[in-house]
Amino acid sequence: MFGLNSLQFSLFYPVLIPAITALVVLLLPKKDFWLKSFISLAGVTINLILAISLFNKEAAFTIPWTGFGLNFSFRLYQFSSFIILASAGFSFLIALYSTIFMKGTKYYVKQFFAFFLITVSMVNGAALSNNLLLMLFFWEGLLLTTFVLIFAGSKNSFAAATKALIIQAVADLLMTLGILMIGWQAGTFEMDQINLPMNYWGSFSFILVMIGAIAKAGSMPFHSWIPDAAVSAPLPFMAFLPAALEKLLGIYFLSRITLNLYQFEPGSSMSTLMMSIGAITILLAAMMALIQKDFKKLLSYCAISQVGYMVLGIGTALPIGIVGGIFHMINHAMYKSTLFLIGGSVEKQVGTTNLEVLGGLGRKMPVTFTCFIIAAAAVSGVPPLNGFFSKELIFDGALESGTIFYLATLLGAFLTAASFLKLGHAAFLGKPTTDISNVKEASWPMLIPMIVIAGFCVLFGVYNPLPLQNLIQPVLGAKMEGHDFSGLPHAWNLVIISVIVLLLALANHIYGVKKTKRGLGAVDHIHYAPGLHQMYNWAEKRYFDPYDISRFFVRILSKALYAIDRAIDWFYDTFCVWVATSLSKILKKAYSGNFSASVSWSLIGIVIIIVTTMILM
Amino acid sequence: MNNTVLYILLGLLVFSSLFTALIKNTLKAVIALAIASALLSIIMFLMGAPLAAVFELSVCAGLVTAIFASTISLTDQPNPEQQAEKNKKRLSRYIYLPIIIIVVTGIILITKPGLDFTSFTSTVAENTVQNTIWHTRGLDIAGQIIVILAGVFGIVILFKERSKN
Amino acid sequence: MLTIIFLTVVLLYIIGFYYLITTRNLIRILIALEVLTKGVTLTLIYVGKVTGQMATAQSMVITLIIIEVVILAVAAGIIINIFNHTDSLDVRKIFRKNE
Amino acid sequence: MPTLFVLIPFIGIVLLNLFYTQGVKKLAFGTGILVTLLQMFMACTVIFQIAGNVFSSIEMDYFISFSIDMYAAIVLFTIGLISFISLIIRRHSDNDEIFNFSQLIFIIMIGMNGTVMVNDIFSLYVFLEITSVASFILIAKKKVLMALNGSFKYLLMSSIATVMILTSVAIFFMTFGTLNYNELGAQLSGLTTVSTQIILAVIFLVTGLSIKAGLVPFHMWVPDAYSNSSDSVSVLLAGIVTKGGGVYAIIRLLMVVFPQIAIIQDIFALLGIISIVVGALMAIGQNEFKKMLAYSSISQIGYIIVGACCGTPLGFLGAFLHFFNHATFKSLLFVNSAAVEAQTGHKELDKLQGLGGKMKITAGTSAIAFLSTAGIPPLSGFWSKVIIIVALWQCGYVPYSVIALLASILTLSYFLILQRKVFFGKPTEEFENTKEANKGFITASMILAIIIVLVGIAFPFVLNFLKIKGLF
Repeated sequence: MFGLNSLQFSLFYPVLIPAITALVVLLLPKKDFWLKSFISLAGVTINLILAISLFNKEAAFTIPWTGFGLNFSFRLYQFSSFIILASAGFSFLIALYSTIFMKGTKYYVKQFFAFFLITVSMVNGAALSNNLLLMLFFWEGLLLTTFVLIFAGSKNSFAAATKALIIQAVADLLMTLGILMIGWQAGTFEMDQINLPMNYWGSFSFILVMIGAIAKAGSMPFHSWIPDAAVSAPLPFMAFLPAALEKLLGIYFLSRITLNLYQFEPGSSMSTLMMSIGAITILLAAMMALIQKDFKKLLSYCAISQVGYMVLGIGTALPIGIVGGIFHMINHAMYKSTLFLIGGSVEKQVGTTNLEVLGGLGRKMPVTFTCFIIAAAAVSGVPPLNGFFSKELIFDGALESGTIFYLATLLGAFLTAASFLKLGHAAFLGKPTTDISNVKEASWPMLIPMIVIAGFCVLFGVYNPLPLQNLIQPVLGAKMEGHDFSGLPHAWNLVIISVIVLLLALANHIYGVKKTKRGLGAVDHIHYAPGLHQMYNWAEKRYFDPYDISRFFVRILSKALYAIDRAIDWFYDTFCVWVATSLSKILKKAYSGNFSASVSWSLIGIVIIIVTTMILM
Repeated sequence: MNNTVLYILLGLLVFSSLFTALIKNTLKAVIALAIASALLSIIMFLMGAPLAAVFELSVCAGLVTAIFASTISLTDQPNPEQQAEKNKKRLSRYIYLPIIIIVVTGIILITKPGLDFTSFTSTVAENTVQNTIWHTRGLDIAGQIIVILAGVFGIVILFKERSKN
Repeated sequence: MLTIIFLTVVLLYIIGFYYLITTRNLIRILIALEVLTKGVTLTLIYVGKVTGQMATAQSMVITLIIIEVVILAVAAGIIINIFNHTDSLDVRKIFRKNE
Repeated sequence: MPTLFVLIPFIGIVLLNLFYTQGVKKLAFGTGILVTLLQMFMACTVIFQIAGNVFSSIEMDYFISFSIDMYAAIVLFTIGLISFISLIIRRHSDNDEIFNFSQLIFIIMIGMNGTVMVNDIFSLYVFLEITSVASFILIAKKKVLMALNGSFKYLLMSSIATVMILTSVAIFFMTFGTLNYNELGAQLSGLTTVSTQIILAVIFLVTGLSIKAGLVPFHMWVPDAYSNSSDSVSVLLAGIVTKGGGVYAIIRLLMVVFPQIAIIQDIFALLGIISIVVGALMAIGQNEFKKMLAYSSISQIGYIIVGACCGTPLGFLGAFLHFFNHATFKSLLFVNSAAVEAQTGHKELDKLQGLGGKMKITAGTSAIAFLSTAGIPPLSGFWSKVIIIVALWQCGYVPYSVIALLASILTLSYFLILQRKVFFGKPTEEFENTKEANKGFITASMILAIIIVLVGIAFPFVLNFLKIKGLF
């Protein structure tokens, strides 16, 4: 069909099958929960099988569509097949988890599953498309699904959903502009034909496109919707989109633009810009994560700070940094979704995620606790888990690019470790404030995804050549010549420094616990440190949230514009209508309807036509 | 000589047309129209179009007059008093017509506007009327058949259901 | 010759249109249309004469006459139907009754 | 092939009259459907057969020359489609009259097809008259006073048009000795200076056709004729009769006979713009469903004329696409108005309210149609309007293109008024028991709505196809 062979045609399946399943789910009656979840599960399973079968294959085709550079062109190659496989794996596990989690909740189940599947379809489409405009279509589709999925949480989540929509829409608008500029500069929208120099206009479009990519990944300053969504959206959503799939897609596109679309050199101003964004994101988000008193919010701030590592790693433009960034992306997706899933089971079993209340769950939920330990250790960068290796690579790249970035990453690692020690201590050890005697271990369909992903965390750490040599290093292509970053870290002195940082974090934790006698208070001495305290207060009051700042300004602006708006409104509503109706009345009078009037009108018309023609001649 | 007769006939044509407008009685107006038709058919004959002249005479002077007459007889006239009152107003509306006619006549006679002609006497003269009608303009004949068909339907539809009311 | 024919045709048109606009009797409207048709017929015949293509002109005139008669018949039917509604041939009655 | 388009309806008439019995209704309906379907099929065949440039056409010499080019084939298809829709509606609303009705439809089809394919100005007049006579009868057939009034007014205006057209025929014949389109076009393009008498002839001709097309200021008969005739007839009239008769002939003449005379294009572009604006303004003030649609038709016909007046291939393309689109969506709106009137018994917008919940299909399809009329993407009307506006911009009528763009806001506004009054809100007590319209209306409106949506969505492919065929 369309002159494609079967492999080329099979590229449509990852986009079509989830979408069709979603339609089926939407058409199902409201009550039947199990059928819906079963069908969704079947959809993602097929998607997973497809992704495995497509893995490491090469195929590409282009169907001309309209004449404006928008072609229907898909390209499957090493990187995109890897993204599709990862997203398929995550969506399968999270769908499995959701079947239990969503049962009997107040959430809109049907919409959740349907848009879950559409999201999978959109991510696959965006990863496969080789045309920037086509990709933009899928990219914007994700905007919609994000909105609906947050909205599926409860009726109160409308504000959070709108916030997410607006922030991402602004970023996407900038990205659209950037893509149009790329098309103008390169004369094509086909990704594999673009290789732009980083000149004046090139830098400009690069910044615009980069904003789109890092906003999708959730970097600062486009992050502020994630903590809000964490509170109101269903937890599987958090594990699914902000923790896993959006990171995958955002970082995928970021690597594409840095690796393929632009001639992105180390040491260039763009590289410094990206690294600065990364460093600031790491530090600020980690600082915010440190003081959170809610399981989900802490995780979401931590997720933002980890994005900083990826952006910084890719921003170095050095092979080691890029490999580290991409490796960190997949690692982060794994442990952060595990953590969100753990948060979900805690919420499901205990009924709350407030750390002030929680405690001592370690004994009640041993499997969950074990998974938490693995994931938290991975996120903190404890050897020999996967997070350790990817962070080491980024540290290495950062040190090569500038000492200040290295210091920022180290400080970030310290803060991350400290906040997770606090989180683990508060939630799973210590004494609870509520009655947890009836709390049981979560059921197996919820545990399996956690265990599987945690297992992968260990596997990717202990045997890191598997992901590095098979998945990530081929992506860089020619840049990788002569390098191999798999196996043990090469720079032992950096490892020693990281370990010292981790030990410092532990020491800090012990000091804090001793001082306040409880796990949650472990970082209070930082929280209430002079100077920082005021800053934290302001941050909690959202003085630093770009969304709220702009909302404030927009409100002033809107008041100022109100008067003008009224005038314009009057112009349209009253004046234009008045003109139109009165003209209409005049015309109606001129047309009296009887025969002689119509004949005379036509004759007058003819005479006028003849006279004007004669004059014009 | 020939031209003089033609001019007189043309003058009569205009006058009888004017009469159709000015005359009070509708039936008389129809008769004036029939006279105009007859004059036109003579003019056509003099100009060398005998076939069309016959059509003009039989159809326009005959059939059309019959249609008008039957229409008038089917629609009763309003009573004569009203008619007379109307006619007084009626004439006043037509008072401008002769003036316009005189002015236009004057203008045209003075300016004598010229027109371009293309003469084909040598090439096409051989064609007889029958040949032309049936061959070069055969489509029009087909059109006529269908128009007549439509007219038949029209008369059937418009007159037939009158009895129902 | 040309001037006279031109004059006649123009006068016929003027009479026809003036008549058409001023009259309020439905049948007289039709008569006015007939007057206009006379003008057209005369034009076509004269054109046929001066260009020497009298055959074509004659066939056109015949077609014209037939079509006019059919239109006239249909118009007469409509007028009779209107008369059935308003009991009058006055144009203004149609609109007055409608209001 | 071209003769078949005229011959098949004629055979239909003969057949019907040969087998005339009292129970002839089914036969009449069946023959009508068959003939219209055949016409659509043949038009499709022609569309796919024709290759090469715009002016390549299938011609035949016997009898007299008929010719079909790509555009003519599109128009023929439209004629078949709208006649088909009209027959379906008639079948379900007023089945008693179906015998005479289908015969008259055949006559109209003969007239229209002839007008479309004809190659000679006088024959154009003959076929126009065939269409007109049949239309007079169809309008007057309802025998309501206002219908008779509309019919008579149409007749009157049409006779004036006859005088105009024949005068110009005489002048052309006198000047060039021929009436054939191509020969006239060749002779006209050979002229160095265009004399006054030719300009006069052209103006008379196009003005006569404008009367048939209902352009402002010759539009007086349009609202009366459209709004007072019975449902199926108004669909037919709005869909094709005015356009197939007047508008198509104007475009064809502008395209083939006098593309060189720029002043005519200027004048008629101005006329078209006036029609657009005046039609839209008049539509705002109407309180009757069908009258509003009638004025909207005037405005949309203005778009077609303006597009054709550009004289560029893009302009003609836009004009013909709008021709087809307008036929579909305006017919759909007339079908909807008829459905509303049949179900509630009201014509006036003020008396209607909240029918959206009661007549879902009617409301939905009319929303599609009006969005398409106002040119909202991705419906079909959007594309043709865009092409027309772009063509206007390209050929230098920049202010016209701006006005055309602004007028679509007017279009949107009057249709919003209509929708709000008729379909939105809560139904009053009077309409509590209103039901959906009958099968005929629903089938017709669904068919048309599907066509509108499909053409809109598949438009890039349509354009591509036409591009391959070399239309622009």
